[in-house]
Amino acid sequence: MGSLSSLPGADKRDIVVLEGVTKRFPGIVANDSIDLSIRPGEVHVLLGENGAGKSTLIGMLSGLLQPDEGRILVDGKLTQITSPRHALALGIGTVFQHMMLVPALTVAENLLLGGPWWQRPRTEELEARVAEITRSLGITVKLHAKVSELSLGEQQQVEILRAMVRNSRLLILDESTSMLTPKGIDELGTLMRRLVEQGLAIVFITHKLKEAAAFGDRISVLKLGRKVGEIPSERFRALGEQEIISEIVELMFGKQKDDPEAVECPIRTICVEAAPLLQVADLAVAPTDNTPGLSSISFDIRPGEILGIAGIDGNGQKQLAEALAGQRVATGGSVRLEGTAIEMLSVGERRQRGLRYLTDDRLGEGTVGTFPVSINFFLKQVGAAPFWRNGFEQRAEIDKRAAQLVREYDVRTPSLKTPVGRLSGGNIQKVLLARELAEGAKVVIFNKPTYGLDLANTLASRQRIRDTAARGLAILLISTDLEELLSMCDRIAVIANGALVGTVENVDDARTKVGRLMIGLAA
Amino acid sequence: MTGLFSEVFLSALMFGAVTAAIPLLLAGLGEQMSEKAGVLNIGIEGMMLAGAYLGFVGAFYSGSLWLGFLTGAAGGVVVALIMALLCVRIGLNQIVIGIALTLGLEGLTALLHHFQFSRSYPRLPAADATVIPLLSDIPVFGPAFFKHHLIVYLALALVFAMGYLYRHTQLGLNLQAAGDKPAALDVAGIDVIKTRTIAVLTTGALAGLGGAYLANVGAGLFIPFISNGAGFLGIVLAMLARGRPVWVLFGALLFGVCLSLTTAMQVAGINIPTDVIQMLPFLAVMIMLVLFGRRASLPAALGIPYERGTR
Amino acid sequence: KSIAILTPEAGTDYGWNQQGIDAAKAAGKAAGVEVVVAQGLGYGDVRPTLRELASDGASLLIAHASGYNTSGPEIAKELKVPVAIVDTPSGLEKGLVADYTLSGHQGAYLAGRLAAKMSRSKSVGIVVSGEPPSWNSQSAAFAQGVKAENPEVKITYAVIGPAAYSDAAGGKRVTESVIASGADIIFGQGNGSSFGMLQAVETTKAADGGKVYFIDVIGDKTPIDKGFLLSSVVWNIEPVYAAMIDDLKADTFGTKSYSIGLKDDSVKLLKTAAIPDNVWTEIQALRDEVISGKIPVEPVYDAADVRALMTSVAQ
Amino acid sequence: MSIDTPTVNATALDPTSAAAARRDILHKLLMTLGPILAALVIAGCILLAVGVDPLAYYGYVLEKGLFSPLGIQQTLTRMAPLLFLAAGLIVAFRAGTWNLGGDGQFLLGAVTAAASAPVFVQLMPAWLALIGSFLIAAVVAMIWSLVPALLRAYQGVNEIITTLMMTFLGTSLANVLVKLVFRDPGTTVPQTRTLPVEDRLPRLFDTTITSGLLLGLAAIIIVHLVMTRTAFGLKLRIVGANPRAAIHAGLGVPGLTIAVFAISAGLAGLAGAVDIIGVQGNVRADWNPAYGLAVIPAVFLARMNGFAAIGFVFLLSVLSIGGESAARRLGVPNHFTLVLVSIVLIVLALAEYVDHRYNQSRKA
Ligand SMILES: Nc1ncnc2c1ncn2[C@@H]1O[C@H](COP(=O)(O)OP(=O)(O)OP(=O)(O)O)[C@@H](O)[C@H]1O
Ligand SMILES: Nc1ncnc2c1ncn2[C@@H]1O[C@H](COP(=O)(O)OP(=O)(O)OP(=O)(O)O)[C@@H](O)[C@H]1O
Ligand SMILES: [Mg+2]
Ligand SMILES: [Mg+2]
Repeated sequence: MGSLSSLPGADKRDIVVLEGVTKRFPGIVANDSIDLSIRPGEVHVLLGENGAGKSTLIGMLSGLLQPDEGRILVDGKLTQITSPRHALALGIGTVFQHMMLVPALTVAENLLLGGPWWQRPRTEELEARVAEITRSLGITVKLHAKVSELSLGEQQQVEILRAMVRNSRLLILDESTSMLTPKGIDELGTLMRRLVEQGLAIVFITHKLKEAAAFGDRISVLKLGRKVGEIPSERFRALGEQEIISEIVELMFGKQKDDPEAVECPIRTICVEAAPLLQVADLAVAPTDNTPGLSSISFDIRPGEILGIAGIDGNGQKQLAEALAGQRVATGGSVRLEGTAIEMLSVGERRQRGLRYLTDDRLGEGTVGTFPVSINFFLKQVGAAPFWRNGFEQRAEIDKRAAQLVREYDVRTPSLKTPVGRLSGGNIQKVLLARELAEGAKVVIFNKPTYGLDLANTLASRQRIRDTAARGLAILLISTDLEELLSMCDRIAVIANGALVGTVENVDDARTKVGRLMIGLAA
Repeated sequence: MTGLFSEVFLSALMFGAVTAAIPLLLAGLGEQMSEKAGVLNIGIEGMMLAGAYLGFVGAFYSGSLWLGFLTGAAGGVVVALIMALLCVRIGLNQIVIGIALTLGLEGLTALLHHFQFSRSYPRLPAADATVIPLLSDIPVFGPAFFKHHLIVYLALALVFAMGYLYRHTQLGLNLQAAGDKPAALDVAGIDVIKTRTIAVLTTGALAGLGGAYLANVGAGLFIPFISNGAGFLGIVLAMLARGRPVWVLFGALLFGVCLSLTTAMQVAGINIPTDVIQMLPFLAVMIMLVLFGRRASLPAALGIPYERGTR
Repeated sequence: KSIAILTPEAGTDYGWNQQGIDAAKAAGKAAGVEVVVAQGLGYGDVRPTLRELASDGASLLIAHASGYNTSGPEIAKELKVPVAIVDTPSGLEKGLVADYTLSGHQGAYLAGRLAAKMSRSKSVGIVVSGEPPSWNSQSAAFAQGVKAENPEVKITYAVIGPAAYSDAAGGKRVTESVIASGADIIFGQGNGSSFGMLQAVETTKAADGGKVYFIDVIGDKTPIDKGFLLSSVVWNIEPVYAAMIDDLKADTFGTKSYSIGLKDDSVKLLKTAAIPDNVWTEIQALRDEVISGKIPVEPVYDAADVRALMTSVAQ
Repeated sequence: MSIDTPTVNATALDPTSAAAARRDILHKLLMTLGPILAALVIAGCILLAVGVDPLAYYGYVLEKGLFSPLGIQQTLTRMAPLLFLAAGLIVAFRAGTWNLGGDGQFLLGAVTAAASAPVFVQLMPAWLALIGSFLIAAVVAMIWSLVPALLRAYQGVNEIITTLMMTFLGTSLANVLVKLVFRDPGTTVPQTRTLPVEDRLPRLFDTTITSGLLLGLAAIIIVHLVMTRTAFGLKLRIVGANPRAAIHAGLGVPGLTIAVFAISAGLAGLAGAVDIIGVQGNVRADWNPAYGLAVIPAVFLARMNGFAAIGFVFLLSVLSIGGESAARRLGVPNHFTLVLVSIVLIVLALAEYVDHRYNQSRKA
């Protein structure tokens, strides 16, 4: 490998340079001739819609994938990053979008993974190191808890910690803020700043433009696998937040809009006298080894109303959703739909009565990854007419309707036969949305409906939820994103330790009230 | 009837139980390692047969049992190498290859035996025992447990060595990660394929050793199909043990004891048809399964080949 | 004209299969007919092989396993080819099906007498890998012989274990236990597992520190003996097959059952160097008494009856 | 990126589909025959090593297993129980249930069919008697699978362990039943009463092929259609592919799990029955053809597709019938057939992998 320092565009300061990198998957060009340079002392924000190819790019930097074309320079030298081990040796540490921890091992064991095989794991050394890092980070991690017992948010913290423990020169964070609380996000921002000041390079992927503007030094935007623009650091520093956001929006969507996430305050009138569609009283669920229980949860939702559930991840949100949907056994309390008790009904029966549940675990339970997109639209209707008649599958009907839904919800898929697991997260989410909002819905539970979605999809999904409510459905919206709740809900309840600690009408000072409830103060 | 259950007879029964348990123990420990690392090794019966045959050949021609154990383990490793190549490296279906290997080695070893030994049926001299001083003087138990070939004690030591390995070494962590979430191991910088290969080869070595013990010490000779399903029992033991080597030991001993019990009951003249008595060990395990089997947690990625970067 | 013999295992077992094949070859040679050997067919469905051999022109099919006694007559009727089967005296059919139910019980009786005479510990063992009728009759006769010689001698009876036909290690283990219970002579019946029994006898000392002896059945394991073989109940099936060929020629095939016995030496006790001459003389005298009917030896085929015999002996 | 708008062409069959389909079939044929040829070469080397002419051996395999009228009849007859077993395994494997207990279920089905059929034929018309025996065999096998099924459905106990154990137990139990309960008092040989040849399943036309073959073919085709074309089949496949998704979708997973075991075991029981009622006529003690072990890989190689499975079962039958004959004629022990089958299975698996890889790289 000769010296390539004379290459055009290569800057001595760059740790990593990508030149014309292309990656193809069956039926798709995920990265199309991408050029990118990554420098120490900079947070390089990578933006792009779902499926734009961000994670694929990261995969090549971290040794998981090999580019089909193009080349990667590390410290100015042409380098083939052949394995994750190689990437680590080069000082490239990655926090992946999908959890990369071993659930059966403890946090400490996960952090120790990767040491020389003959050694005893060096627990003491690790503990000291972790103590040092967490102190400067201001977070706490339970080193001896099993990963499977942690909430997704906690797991994400562990992953960030792991990248830090490894002394990386280049830290890559793929949607690492998606599971953090607003406070956590701010802290991560501060941390990134401190790290780049120490000379690290950071690649930061997010869908939230505000984060991009607040934490970044340089922004690259991907679209449909191509890099469509870059805001270099000089320009970045010169612009204000609003200007940056509008510039990004222009790059991403080619349209002008000031702050796309700006709250359009809900101006819906809900008939106060209308009988509640969903009535929950004293719902209780027993805790298990690794999940919190629920105690005396009570609320009503009227037709057309959106009730938000705010709270830090892992406080019983999932248990609540599952107990309502019938997937988890309730130990007490009642659930009424249109006045009739449904707590004794099975998942399928509840669905038939119009209760819908959009899960936050798209791949784990929402879809069957190896099945085609078309079938995944109807997973919850197997056997129902017109897609099945006398138990026999009606392929034409299924494909016709699936094609319609693909178009309607803008699902980006090579074909209806593509296994759904191959789609990017955002597109899988669209499949779920399409499925749950189909005919007959009366009450819909959304669990983190926009987690991992790009801006356009997030906005579209939110609009769909609002439209759904406008059709007179009752909506329960569980989210860790406070902005989202504030922009959508009529009322917001706060959950903590498996109990509702208060409910707030979404009017002017709701933000502070919810915030106070979330940190354990009275509203 | 008191005379029937003399001290000598009782210790012979228990001695027999231990002898019968050792091949199962080795197979079970081996299978456990593969399973931990995420490979369902159905070919273990074939590995045992290869070990039994080559182990016998080695011991017979060299006159040294130790050399026999070595060639037996090597035989197991050779078969495991095929398994590792096909199932770990290029990700072929583990059940297909496992069964194919078992069938193939049943045939191959029977074939070789036919051409080589089927007129002479050579037999090895008795395996010399390492007598553990003091302990072997305990009545009944002494001769049953402390007068075995050295390899038996080594096998027992292996149980604890493996326990230590799984709990207290980096390799132990790696193996568990390879079976539970290989992608996480991969991004931690450890080669999943290599880790699993090592696990499968170790399985081969242990199963081969178990086969060699079965042929050289257990029977003192090789005949076709000598393993008689011991490999499949090893799979069951490994799955029952939930990752803990001592449980493999307990399971293997349970089997050995049940086998000896059937002999004891017959010798005692208890008039139950033998076919019924012979169901005993399997019934015992089935009952254990019904009682304790719940959520026998197997590694999440068991049986799933790993390929980097696929989703 | 040719005859064919079908055996479940290879004819190299110094036992049932080898005796059958060797006898068929010898009888064929004597009668001047070709002999086709189909060995190692297992215990599954042999109809395909029977049909094929018949279509290849065999004029007699010897189905040399009790497992073949359903398919044998069926194919005989289907293809009109004479078939000889075992263990089914009631299955005779003129011109089509002949039966040769072989039992070495007379010889096993003598073996029992021999064992009781020679046991130093006054304790003998019977180890079997399974309980098919032909083995049961020998186990029972052996026990009767022991009891007739010396009612004081203890008999230990053990069946090896699940699917024990190839369980050599099981054979060794069980035999060792039986030796530990005091036996110094083992009467063993088994296929592959009998080599495990032999191995146990060779490597285990009796309670008095002396040799343990082995009594084998059907075949003659002298060529592979290391000095532990006391005797064997040897079967010679050649006269049976010769008679069949004669009957076939005389058109009387399928009209009678064939059997073996001490009388024509088709069952005989093997004389080895381990048997003292005076004992052997006594045994020969007993042989004559059995032949003359002075000592009646009735075959016992049922496993439960065999067991009952053992218990009563043991007490 | 190649797709800007969602391309929805799954339904629109391309116009050249007839030609494409033909090419596809040709390709599949090539990808099956090629590896078999390669496997024969490898196995041939072993034959050469033991001093046997491989060409002569294969000549006999083909002649005696496939091309002689007698051979092909035997081969087709051998297929009947294998087809039922394969059908049962397809259901189980598609539903993600590793039923490795086929042999025990098979034997219990066989024993109960053998015990009941001779009695039934004396009490009722033959066709009714046979149906009755088939039913009993299926039900007994189903009941035998109940323990693993319940343990799996309600306790989450892995079925590989339980079915393996139950198969060990089932084999012993079948023996006990033959020797102690259903034994034919008319003979010293421990076996069940024999069903007279004329009461067995009729043979096809003027051949020795059992009509069990047709039943087997029907079973496997029905299973294939149910699994791929019906709502019930889809439900089973969902449970198999992602049990959590099945719960989320509101499927009654425990019930479906038990149904899978019942169907799979029932078909294994029918396999036993069809072998007894069609061919054997009775069950002897210690009889265990262990068909299950060879059929499992065949079903995997067929990717759990019923039609492909028919092909693989046919191949297995040719090898076992032809191999037995060839081995006898050339003085090789019959065990060589096992080696041959093993090599064929491995090479086929390898070929499939290579093909898959090639396709992928072409599509990318
Ligand atoms: N292993 C794979 N096999 C097939 N297609 C893949 C694979 N990995 C990614 N893709 C496809 O490549 C495209 C880019 O995916 P990628 O995960 O990089 O998107 P992304 O920008 O990270 O999206 P998101 O914001 O949803 O995470 C998607 O269309 C995806 O379906
Ligand atoms: N000799 C060995 N014995 C047992 N386990 C080993 C041995 N060498 C490596 N391993 C294990 O193999 C797996 C892969 O090892 P890894 O790639 O870290 O090995 P390495 O020795 O560092 O290799 P390399 O020299 O190729 O970098 C790990 O689980 C490691 O613990
Ligand atoms: Mg991504
Ligand atoms: Mg995503």
